[in-house]
Amino acid sequence: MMAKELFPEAQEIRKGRIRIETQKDKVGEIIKKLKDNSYEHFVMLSCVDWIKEGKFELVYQMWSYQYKEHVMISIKINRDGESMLSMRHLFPQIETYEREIHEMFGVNFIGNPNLKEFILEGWPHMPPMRKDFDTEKFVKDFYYKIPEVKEE
Amino acid sequence: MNHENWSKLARIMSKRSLWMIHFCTGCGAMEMPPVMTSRYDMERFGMHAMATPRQADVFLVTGYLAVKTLKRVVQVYEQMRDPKYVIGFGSCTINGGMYWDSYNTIKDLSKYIPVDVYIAGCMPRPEAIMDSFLKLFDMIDKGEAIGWQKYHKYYDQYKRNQRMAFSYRLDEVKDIKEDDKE
Amino acid sequence: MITLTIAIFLMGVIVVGLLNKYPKTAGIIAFFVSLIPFFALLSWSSVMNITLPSYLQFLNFETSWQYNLGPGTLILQITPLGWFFLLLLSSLFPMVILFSISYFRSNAGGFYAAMLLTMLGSFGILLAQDMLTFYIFWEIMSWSILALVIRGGDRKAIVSYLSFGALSAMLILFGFMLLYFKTGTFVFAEMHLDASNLVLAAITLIVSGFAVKGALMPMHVWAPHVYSKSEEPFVAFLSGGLSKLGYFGIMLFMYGVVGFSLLSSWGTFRGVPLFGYSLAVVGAFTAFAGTVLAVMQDDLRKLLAYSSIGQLGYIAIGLGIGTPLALTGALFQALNHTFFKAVLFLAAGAVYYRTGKYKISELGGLGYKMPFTFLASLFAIFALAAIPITSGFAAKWLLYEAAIEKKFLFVTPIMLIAGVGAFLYVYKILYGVFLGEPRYNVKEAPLSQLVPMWILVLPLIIFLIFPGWFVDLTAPILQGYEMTAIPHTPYTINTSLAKYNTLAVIFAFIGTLIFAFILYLSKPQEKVDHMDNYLAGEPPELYDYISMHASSKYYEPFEEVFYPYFKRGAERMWEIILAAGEVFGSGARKIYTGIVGDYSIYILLFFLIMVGWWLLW
Amino acid sequence: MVSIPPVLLIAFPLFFAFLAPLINMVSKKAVKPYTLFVLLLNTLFASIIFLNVSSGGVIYEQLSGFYPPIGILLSVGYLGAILALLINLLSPIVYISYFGDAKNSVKFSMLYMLVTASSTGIVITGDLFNMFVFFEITAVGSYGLVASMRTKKAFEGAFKYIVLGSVGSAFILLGIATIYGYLKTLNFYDIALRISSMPPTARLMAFIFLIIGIGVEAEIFPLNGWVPDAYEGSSHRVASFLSLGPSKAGIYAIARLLFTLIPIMGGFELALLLGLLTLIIGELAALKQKEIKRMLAYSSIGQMGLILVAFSMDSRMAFVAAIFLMISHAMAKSLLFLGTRNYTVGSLKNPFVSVPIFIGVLSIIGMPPFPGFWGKWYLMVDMASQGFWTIILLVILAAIVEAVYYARFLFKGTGTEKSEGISKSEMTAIVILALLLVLVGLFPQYIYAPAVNAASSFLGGGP
Amino acid sequence: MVNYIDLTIQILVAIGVTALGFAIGMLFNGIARKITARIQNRVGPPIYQGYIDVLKLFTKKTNISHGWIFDLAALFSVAGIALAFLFLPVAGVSLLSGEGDLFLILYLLAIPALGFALGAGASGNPNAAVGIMRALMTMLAYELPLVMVIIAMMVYYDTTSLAVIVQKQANMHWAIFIPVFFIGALVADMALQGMLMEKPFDIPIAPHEIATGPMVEFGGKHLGALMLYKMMGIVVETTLFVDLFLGGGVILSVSQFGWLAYVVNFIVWFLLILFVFFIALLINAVFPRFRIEQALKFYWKYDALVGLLILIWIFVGVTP
Repeated sequence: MMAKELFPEAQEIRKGRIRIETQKDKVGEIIKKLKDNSYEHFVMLSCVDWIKEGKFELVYQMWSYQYKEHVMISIKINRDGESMLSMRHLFPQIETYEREIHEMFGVNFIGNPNLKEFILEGWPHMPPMRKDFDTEKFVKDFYYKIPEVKEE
Repeated sequence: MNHENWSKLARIMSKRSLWMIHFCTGCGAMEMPPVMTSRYDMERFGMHAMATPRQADVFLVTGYLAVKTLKRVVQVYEQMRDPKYVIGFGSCTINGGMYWDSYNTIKDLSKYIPVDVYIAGCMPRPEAIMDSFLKLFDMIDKGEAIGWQKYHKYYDQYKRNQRMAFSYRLDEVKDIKEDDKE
Repeated sequence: MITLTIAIFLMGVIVVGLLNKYPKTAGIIAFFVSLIPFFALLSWSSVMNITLPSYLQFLNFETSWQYNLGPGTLILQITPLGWFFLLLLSSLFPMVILFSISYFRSNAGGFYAAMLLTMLGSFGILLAQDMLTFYIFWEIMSWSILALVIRGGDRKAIVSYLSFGALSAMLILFGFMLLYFKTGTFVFAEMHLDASNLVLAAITLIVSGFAVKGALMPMHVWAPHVYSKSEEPFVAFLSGGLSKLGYFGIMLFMYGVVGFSLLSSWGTFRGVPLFGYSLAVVGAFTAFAGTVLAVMQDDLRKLLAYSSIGQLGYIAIGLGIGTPLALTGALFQALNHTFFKAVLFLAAGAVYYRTGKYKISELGGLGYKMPFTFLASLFAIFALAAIPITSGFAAKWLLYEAAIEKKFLFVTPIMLIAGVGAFLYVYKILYGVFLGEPRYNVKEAPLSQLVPMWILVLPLIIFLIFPGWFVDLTAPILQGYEMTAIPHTPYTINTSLAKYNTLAVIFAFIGTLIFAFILYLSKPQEKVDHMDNYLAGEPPELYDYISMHASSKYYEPFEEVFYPYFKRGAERMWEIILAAGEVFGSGARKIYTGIVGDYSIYILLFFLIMVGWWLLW
Repeated sequence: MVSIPPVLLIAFPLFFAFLAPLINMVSKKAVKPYTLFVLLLNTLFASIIFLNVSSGGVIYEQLSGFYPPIGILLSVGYLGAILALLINLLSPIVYISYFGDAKNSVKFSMLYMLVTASSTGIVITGDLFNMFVFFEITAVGSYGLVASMRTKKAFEGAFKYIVLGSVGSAFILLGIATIYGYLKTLNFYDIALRISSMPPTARLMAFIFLIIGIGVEAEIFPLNGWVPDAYEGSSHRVASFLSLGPSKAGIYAIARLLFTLIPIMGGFELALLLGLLTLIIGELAALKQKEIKRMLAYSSIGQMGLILVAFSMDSRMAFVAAIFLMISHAMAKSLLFLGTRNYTVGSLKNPFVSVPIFIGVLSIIGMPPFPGFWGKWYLMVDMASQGFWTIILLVILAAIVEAVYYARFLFKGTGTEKSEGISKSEMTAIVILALLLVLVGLFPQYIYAPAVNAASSFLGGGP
Repeated sequence: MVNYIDLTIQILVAIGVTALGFAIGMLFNGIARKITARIQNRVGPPIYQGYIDVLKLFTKKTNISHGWIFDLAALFSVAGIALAFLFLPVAGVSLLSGEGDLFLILYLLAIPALGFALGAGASGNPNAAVGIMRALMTMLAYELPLVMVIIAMMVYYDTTSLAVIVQKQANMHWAIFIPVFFIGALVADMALQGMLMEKPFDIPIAPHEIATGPMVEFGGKHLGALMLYKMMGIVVETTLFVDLFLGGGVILSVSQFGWLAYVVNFIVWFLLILFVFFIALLINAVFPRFRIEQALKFYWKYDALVGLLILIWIFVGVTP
């Protein structure tokens, strides 16, 4: 069964690329249903920081080899600390994506066993990928402030 | 033959057999194969690629260094035995290169470990690398390649910079000064 | 004096048995009682024409003794061969008892009693001059070992030991009966054997009976279980000393009773009696298979057990070839094996005493915390691996020379490969247990465990420098069999093929060591602990929760290659035989159906058969 | 040396056995020491008779005034004296174990004394019918003893014993009838003299009847169906007593039949065949048996087979071997039965239990310093001198099988769990038995001399 | 009484020849890298590169050590290989080879290997332990065919002493000309490839897999000692091969020509071991690395089979 027949609210942006916008709690069963209908390849989970709307957009992307279709399930959660259910039980690799998003955006995923630090070991500041984090300023007053080795 | 020119002779002889270990952190590793194989063949200078820092003399840092990788680079550098030399490849080690504004990469390698020779270029070509080897040999002859002595002399400064980088904070260094006795 | 010794031993057994509650005093008493055979040995040293220093002249044990016992009379007399093996046992036994004084924390009374009985048994075996005495003391030794195996409390060990012990006892008994039928007397001296098939059958049975105790290949199945499931000091004495009695029996009967000339009358192969050649082939196979199996073990005691089986195979080869060179080699290997195997098992005991672990994969890095145990076992391991700087090499060298002299083209490569195979499991012990990452902070083994280990290492050093003394030591034995000792000086042995000069090796080695030391002193060095190690640059804090010890499943590629060939092994063969016995058993038990009616029918049937048989016949 | 009429050995315990109920009425507790005193006295008499016989030779005693063909004649030969001493020496020791038991039934003591007296009687009587009478008393006494446990198993075992025992005694009666029909005499030596005058068929029939009848009591192969159940059902004390008295008397009767009564042509080959069959089947059956008492029962059958093989060798050395085997079996088996009352894991922890049991097992398997070894050694030597290699092989195989299942038995006892073990008195009994085993083993020459006399006199057809 | 003059001369000769051995070893190291480079169409380091490397290693300012057992490795490896060299008849000059025989040499080769293994074990590095396991298994693998051929040779020449074998091959009766030992030489050459740890069998020192295996923690002077051991090992093993099959380089008999014979023999010996080493280098430059089970199976299946053929051939040939 193609994605469109399954979910009437799916819009087809162009041939082979479908976008579904839903709420936070319906994502789990959508992915499950797609997974059973030969959408077995979970492409990636990404996060977009809409700072003006004050929302994070989480996009779960799946691909079906049979129908050659790319489905994007996108949900919006507000930026200040709203947590999301972990989809780890459906696809194991989601755990790493969620871990990265947790480190880079600060989204908390309930049910993910190891949300510990991933790339930035011992990063004390706020998650760097958020729009309100000014990298240039950080670099200017951290890396360049580290003193040269003075040879007296 | 008194001690002074004996060590001079030793230095001259040892420069003809510098064993190399390289930490391919970034895209510089691609430049090493042509240097080792038939076209340029660094073995002409007696340089041989070694697998462990214990056996190595010269340390090639090729490419940008994330803070996490810096921790490993410092560990390898400290495991090498004196006299040891460091060659920094490409602009990333000089001033962060195209990652100048990244929150995660260090900007200047010489703040953390003493670097003897820098090779400019966003990944220098093999000829540049061979030239840097010759430059290193001259410095060793003239006794200028004293990076490893600098590391001992200013050990606390280097350690302070390293801890600052690892903890991503400038102020953090003050309270744990006393435990750092070389 | 011999009656006094036996009486003191028996009283010792009873006294020590009762002192179960206080192991320390029992151990000390057992130690003093265990010194008596050593003094007996010294007093009889005139047999080996060694003149005693004056202050030891007071010992005058009489050399022979008879005890009338109903029909048979027990005849005990000291012979050069008996003296040699008594040297091995009586110097090893006190050390083992000294070790076990501090080893046991509770109920050690039974242990000392059984050990004294074992020593009494072997004391009698070595002096026996007739088959009845030999058999009696052989059985006393084997069932006192059974008592010790029961203390170990492992089902497989007890059942396999007792069934193989009974098998070997009955083989020997059957062989004795054949000889008695042939010669009409039990005493070795009076037996005049001729080259009939009956005597050949008897000797084969007797030798195979002894082969069970010496753990030759098809009959070795009991050894790994018993060695790995009993207490360490006992296993050190069992594998170090008692397994030699099997070979003492083989040598006594092959060369003492039957004699080389009679042996070769049953056909020879290149000057070596066929009987001996087959023993050599079995020995070679045992050496090879024992070594390969030893490499594959993870349990330290099992590994030492199989290595012991392998090394004993060498002695069988030496006894098989039968030339003076081979016999000297075999006896030298027996001496070495006694001491280095005892040291290794005692070291395993000390390791168990401190860490309570046996598996090599769980041990590691004990060499730093237990340096003396490590050094003693290092020297024993050098002797086991036959490194030229130890006496182990001289023994194996003699065996190789003997094999080449007799042009054994197929046995010698197997021997050499078994020798090289020894390096593999030897290093597994060294790395797995002593070197590598220090994982336990334990104290050094107590002094009363270290002293015996180091005393047992001494003979390996003495005969390292002067192998010639050993050849003098065994010359009287060879004279007993009308063979002349091999030409030798105190520090060189030369055979028809080549020369081995120990002093040359030692001085050259010292010279080169000095040269290397000068090189080594060129620059200072700083000690760095195992945390500062190259692990692809990983930061040190990772090391404390990942173990850097690579000793579990150490020789996995080796196992992949050899396991298919050794999967079945001899153990299954014996299990099949036992199963067959059980099938008969169940058949027999079915007869006893438990219903009275059947039994009365049996009686009726029996009556009819009897009458029928009478009518027909 | 004061000489005691042998009849005292039988009459004395019988008399006091029937006196026991009176003592019981006087005071319940006095019964046990009283019985023990009686048994010890009997042991004293047996040893005096043994010394008289070994110094003076066979003692005859005429009972009730009539002359031999009619009157009962007691003839204590060398073998008879040894066995009498054995039975009477061991029965008080086994009885000591009864002190620890809470139960105190006077009937048990009465039966105990009765069976001791009757089995001694079998051994020293010279008259066939008299032996039959004593057989009956032993059998009846044993039925009572086996049933004394009053459990379901005990009654089942006793029932089987009664059925087969009565079939056996019927056959003995038939045998005696045929003999008496032709020879009009019941005295052993009289029968031995005039047996040739019987027609060969009648002689053979008598032999068959007697061998079946006595065979049941002597646990020979086809006839010993009752043994496993009887031993398993009876209590440990009774089982050890059974393996002590009645079974020894049974085997003695078989020997008497083979050597003196009817030495027919194929007699020894038949006995050898039966012996070997009993040995092999007994040992193999024990191999599979998991339950301790049944295993020991099968092992007893095996030992009986071995003794029969020794007797059937018909040579002096084998006869001596048989005597040693009997002594070893009596002591060691009773020791094992007593020692394994509630034999569970860990019951070998207490040295006073584990060492005697270990000695018992070693003596049965035939390990050197114990009588079992001397028996097997002399048997082997004798068979070797006659060259019966197949039989030696079979005996050796049996010994190996024995070793295997005794190893399992010993292992069952090891372990560290706490087990309540056995009572103090049983412990003293097995320690004394173990000491006896060690003494006989270490100094066999004191048993060897009388055994040789017994062998030479018995083989000649004499007492 | 041993006259001391003769003894001192002998000692001096021994020291001289050993020093020569080490020098040739270092030379061979340079030659090996040069030839491999030239095969790979590279310029390659100068011939005297070996000397520079060793000097550099011994002039390193700081050295680390993991305890006295770790240092033992450096001592035992250099001492052991020098000891093995002393017992080898080198170009007819028998230093101590009269005192020991071929079995002694085989076991003397084991001392440095075991000492080196001890040191590697003491370093506590898992790479080292895996490396040693592979080294010991390779040794077990190549030992079987090698030992078969050696025993066949011993039985054929009816002696176990290498010096006597060399004498018996005097004036061009080289063993390699005998057909059975020609095949034997092939088998032994395969084993030599394993002994020298050249490419197909350099499993223990696999730089890409286990970071130079046992030598992971060896730096500075320890690595210098091990380099000396490796270089001297090349000389010892090739000399062993030359002594066994190519007459030990003895062309002119010393009695007739005196000093000239010594010089000529040394040159011939040098050329022969260079030739043998050259074969090994050719194989080394071309072959990829075996896995350890493949190496064991290769030696114990194919090589040992040929060894067995040789043994049977000798067994048939030699009169009982």
